[in-house]
Amino acid sequence: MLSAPLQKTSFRLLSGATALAASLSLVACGGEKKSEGGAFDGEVKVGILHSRSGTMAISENTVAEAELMAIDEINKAGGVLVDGKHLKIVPVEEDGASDWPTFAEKSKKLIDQDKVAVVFGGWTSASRKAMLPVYEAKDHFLYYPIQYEGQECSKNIFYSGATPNQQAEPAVQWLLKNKGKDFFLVGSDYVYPRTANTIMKEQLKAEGGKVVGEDYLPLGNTEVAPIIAKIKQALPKGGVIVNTLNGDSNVAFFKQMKAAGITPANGYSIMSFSIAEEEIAAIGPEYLEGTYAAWNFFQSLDTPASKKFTADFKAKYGEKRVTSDPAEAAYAMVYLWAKGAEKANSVDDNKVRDALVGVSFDAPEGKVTVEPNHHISKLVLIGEVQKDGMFKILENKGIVKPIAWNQFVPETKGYSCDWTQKRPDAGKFKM
Amino acid sequence: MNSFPWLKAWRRWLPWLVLVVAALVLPIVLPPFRLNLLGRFLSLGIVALGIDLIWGYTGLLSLGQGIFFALGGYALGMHLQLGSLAPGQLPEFFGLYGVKSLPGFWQPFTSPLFTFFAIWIVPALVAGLLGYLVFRNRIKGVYFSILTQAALLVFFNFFNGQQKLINGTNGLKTDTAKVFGDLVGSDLVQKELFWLTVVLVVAAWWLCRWLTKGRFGDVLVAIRDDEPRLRFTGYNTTSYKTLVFAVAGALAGISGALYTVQSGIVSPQFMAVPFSIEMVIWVAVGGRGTLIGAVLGAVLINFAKSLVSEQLPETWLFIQGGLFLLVVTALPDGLLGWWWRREVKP
Amino acid sequence: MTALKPLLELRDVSVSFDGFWALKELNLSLRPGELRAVIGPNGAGKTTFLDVITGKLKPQRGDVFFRGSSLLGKSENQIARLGIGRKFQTPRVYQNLSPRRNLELAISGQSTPLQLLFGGLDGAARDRVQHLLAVVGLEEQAHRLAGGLSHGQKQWLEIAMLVAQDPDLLLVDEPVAGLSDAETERTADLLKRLAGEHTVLVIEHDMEFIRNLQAPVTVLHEGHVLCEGPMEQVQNDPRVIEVYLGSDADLETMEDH
Amino acid sequence: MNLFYDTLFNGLAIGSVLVLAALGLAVVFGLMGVINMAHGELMMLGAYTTFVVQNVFKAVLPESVFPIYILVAIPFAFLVSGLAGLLLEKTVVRRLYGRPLETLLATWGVSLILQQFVRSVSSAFAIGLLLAVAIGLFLPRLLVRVQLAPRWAGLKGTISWISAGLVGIGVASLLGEERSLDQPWFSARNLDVTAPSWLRGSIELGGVTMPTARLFIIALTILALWGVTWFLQKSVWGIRIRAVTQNRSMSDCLGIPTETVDALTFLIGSGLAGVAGVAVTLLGSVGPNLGGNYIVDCFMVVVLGGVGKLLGTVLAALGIGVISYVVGSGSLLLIWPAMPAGLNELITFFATTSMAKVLVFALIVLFLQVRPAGLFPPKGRMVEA
Repeated sequence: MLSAPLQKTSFRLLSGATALAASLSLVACGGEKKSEGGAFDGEVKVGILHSRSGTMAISENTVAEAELMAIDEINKAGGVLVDGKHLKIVPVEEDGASDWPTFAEKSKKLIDQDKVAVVFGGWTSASRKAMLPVYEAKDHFLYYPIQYEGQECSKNIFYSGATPNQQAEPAVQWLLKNKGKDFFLVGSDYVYPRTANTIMKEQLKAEGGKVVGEDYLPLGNTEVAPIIAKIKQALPKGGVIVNTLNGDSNVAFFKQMKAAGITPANGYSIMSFSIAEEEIAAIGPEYLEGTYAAWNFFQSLDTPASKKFTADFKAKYGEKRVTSDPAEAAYAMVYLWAKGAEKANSVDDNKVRDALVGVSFDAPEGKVTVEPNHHISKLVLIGEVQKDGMFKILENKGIVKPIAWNQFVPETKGYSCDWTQKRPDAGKFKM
Repeated sequence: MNSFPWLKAWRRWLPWLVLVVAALVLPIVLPPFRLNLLGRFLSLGIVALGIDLIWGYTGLLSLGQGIFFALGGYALGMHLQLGSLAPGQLPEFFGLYGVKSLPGFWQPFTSPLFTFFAIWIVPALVAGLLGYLVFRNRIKGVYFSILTQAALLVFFNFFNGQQKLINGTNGLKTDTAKVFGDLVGSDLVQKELFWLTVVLVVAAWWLCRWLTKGRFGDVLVAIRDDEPRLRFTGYNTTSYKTLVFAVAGALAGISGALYTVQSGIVSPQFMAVPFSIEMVIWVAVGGRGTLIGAVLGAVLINFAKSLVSEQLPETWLFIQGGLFLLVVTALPDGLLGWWWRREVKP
Repeated sequence: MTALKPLLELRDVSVSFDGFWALKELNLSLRPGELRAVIGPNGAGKTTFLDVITGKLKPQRGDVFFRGSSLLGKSENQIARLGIGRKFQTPRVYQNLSPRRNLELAISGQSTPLQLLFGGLDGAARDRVQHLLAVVGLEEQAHRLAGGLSHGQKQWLEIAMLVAQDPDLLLVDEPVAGLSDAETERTADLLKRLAGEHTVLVIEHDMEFIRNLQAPVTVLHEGHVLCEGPMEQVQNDPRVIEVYLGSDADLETMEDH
Repeated sequence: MNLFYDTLFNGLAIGSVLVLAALGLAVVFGLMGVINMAHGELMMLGAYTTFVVQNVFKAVLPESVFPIYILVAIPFAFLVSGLAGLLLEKTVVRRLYGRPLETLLATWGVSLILQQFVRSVSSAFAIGLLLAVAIGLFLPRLLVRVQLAPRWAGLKGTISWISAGLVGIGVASLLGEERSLDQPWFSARNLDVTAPSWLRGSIELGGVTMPTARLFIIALTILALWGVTWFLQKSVWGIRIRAVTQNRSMSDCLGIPTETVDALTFLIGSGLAGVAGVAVTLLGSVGPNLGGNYIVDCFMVVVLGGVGKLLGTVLAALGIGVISYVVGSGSLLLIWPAMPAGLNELITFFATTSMAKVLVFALIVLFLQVRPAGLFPPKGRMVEA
């Protein structure tokens, strides 16, 4: 296989290539491979499975880049030290093509064909849900870096993004305390916004807020006028809007909200869960200034680790690039896996699984630790978008432990997940 | 060339040889992952056969075969979701949306027999109804294509948005369901499914051949060549078109069901607009009106896609776009048409 | 003569395209077994007139009767099943089928999908196809694709298809356009033979051909019947001469048309 | 009443985007019978042109003129998309006249290529591409004398294009070693097109909030409609275009250069797509997938409107706009709060943007049962050959 940077360049070089040319170039580049990596005692293959084409490529490219950057850093520092051997991490990249079944297919390929030790991948919950049965059936491992809706606790997935109690719930609490009680929920029409909104509705019921409206937009749809009309009907004098839109729809949403006068200046507090620095740059800070977001990492986080991460990322991928929470979570995830492997003294996935719980890493956001429910404890931040597209941190709630099964939703209330317990229902049991 | 009859025979039979080898030799040689891919691509050959029937023979370019493909997949997916449950239990995802009892239209899918029929009858009925409403009004040509595409988008929106009914975007997973005590995702069941696919591809091919070789097939070709003329001869072309569209729908449903169990998931992505247009290009590349070309095209292009996207995902769209241009400009009869072309001096 | 009920009757048929009246209160009737020629200058509404009979166009006003019952609201295929066959102006054969299969489709008394799938063609029908192929001289080409036939061969094939269909009423639109003189003569003979047993309506520009047919002539002009009668009478009708050529020309030059 | 005006304005606003987006498609389809599946991608090119114009204004010109960049972008977008369309017509569509289904597939192929093109294009890529096109056009002339077996002869063009492509790729790869040439121009990301501040606010009129961006689009739509109507009815070339539409061979005989007319029609249709592309930057995201978001809606407008008249397109688009808005926003519930429970539930079920689309399609299919050829069906003997 190609080494990562080479393969990366060849994507660009050969854009427009025919399959024939592609195979030729593979032969050509293949020759150079052997000249590097002499200092290692062996290799360990890992899968990188994100959408490099299609709608989601916009977001997932950055995540894949952050993962590749972590792999590079680990390799530069001598690779993974297992059993006294320095193993070089060799990423095998696959394209999920923004298509959930393709994610499942490529997972099978990485596991069966490439025999990777672990797969880092996914963005949308739908893609994770599509991959999950593959990893469970083959008892293999997926590391998933994106904040998500929770209500899941698989033995075969490590989740390095936020659960609702590390993002949505503190955000709602903060909004209730500082911004108002009337909430309008807007989201893309798929599992994450639907589930996240279900949770928030229960939370608002419990904590004295009120849901005045709820609407969903098909993924990729840009005609938001009906939603804006509903918001105006429901919140004529301002209020809280929680936005779980994903992808392209956000651009339309914010452009048209601004035009319709639903702005912070007019008494509307808008909180988004899928708008990070990267998205702000694409939408234009003018439209977003004064809105809020809850994340576990902001580029503006003022710590040495954060600054170093951003500086390294820019050095590697260009001055104009920005870092964001998903990139940070993906970056930390690779390190956590490497530390887990070193602790287990093996790259065997089941051994790493057992070793990984309790492993800590000084991530850009701070010290994160893998918890027994396969999620990680994370820093919770609430920020406000500034003119320059960066966030001003309004509140830092410190490190919060993850809760997989939501405690506001009646169906899952009282349930827990702990994979260190040797019980058959460790994934979901009554506390 | 006529002085070499064996050469002519070779030209005639090579494509068949390729398929037989693919079906008989590759299962022994290929590792499980690639074999699984081959099984899936062969099952796509069935939907391609349906497209060849309606487009290659009858001249109806449907850009909405994904609807029927997905319906077949969903029928089987629903059954598998229910099959591995204890009585009274609900598929897990319903819990996420607070659904307490099984929606009514799920009930019959507990029955394997009902599911067996639903896989092909439901898509056939939907296709038949849609076809009847459209053909009855003499809507044809690009209008028909665009309408089928719009119908596709509508079905996509509907399935994508109905979390509480059908698990929305996530689709239904099949790998962890059990058939005869084995996991659907296990190598054993997958291998069995491969052989089932081979058998069904042959059966579907045979059905299409039977439909096209006689006078019924002549009517289809006549509809493509000059439909009004045929009507003036006394044929109710609407019924022919509706019937053949329904047959293609049924084939798509079977194809979708086989594809679903071999991919481990059925999702609204099966109804994505580009996927249904891709199906058309499999047929065009293989060779319109050759039947076997449709299967060959489906397998070849999907393998190419799989290989290219492993190495250079960014180039696939260029290649695919180029293929569309190639088959309409330089290779109108597809690979087989080109391969079987008579060597005559122009 | 008048004792027989008309086979086909058009009563006050009017068709308008966006305000332009292609047919204006057209009246016409055909007796069973009659051979009738229809002529008229370009734009007289000849093809529209056939479109109305065969169900392709629905007239805004008026009615069409076939064997005493109205054809309005019936589809083309139903009308064809009732026994009205049509040959088109430009030859329309199924290009991607062989002449034999073209004829087999036309001859088939069976027209539903199930009949075609499960019923075969009987021996008599096969013989008839073979016979018709011989009549139009296409035995050699019986297995080539019809798209590769010459123009004349296509004309003949289409006429053969019409005959194969065995309708009571044959509507023949310019059957001899592009045919050689000998072929034209044979076509005229064929049509004359068909008349009697069948009713035949021929639209043609070729005056020599029409004279050969020895049939009564109906002249259409601007969507209505200008005059009717034997060829000689029509030829000398001043109104006909006027619409064809202006006032002072002679009808004979129409042959160059 | 307020609600009525609000509904009317919003329906009009949604509809006018559809009119603008579908106008070029309807012109090309109506006049040439060609469905251009790459229409959405031509809109995307218009939007990317807006992005480039915006950046040029930001970088080069004084800040005081920045607010008018959007006006400057309109003619540029028309040109860029129009020329792209012209190229498409000259190279692909021209060979396929009279084969509408093939044209549909070919233009879909082009749309895929255009999507990936904006993602991948870098300086090295562009140079390689230009070279490949030059060679591809030139090589067949050299090969004229080369005799091939008939089986291969038809593929001569393809083979030379593939070899030209390989040379282009080789050159692009070599140039790509230079990092500055290897930087993608746009990449797969969404681009930030920020409307000037005067298009970011809104006007209150009679209790209805009218976003200026929407008003701008409505005005632009009216202007485009007026322009197209004027061009087709009054200008020399417009009259020629209509003549060719009605009777191609006759026009040919009369000395109308039909090939030029085809090219011009396509150029105008594509250019209109570019203008629509400028307009949608005010509303939504600008990225490689922009076209796909609009194209199916445009098709629905064309199907519903029929091919005869532009008025059909306008009415169809406005109709779809108003219905989508009324259904999607659940306005019916506000007008009639006390409606029976069953109906209420039904309306709530459809009162999301995605379900509104489902309903609108169902209505269109029902409508086509009554008027199969759309609002304004073409009449006459040319309808069905």
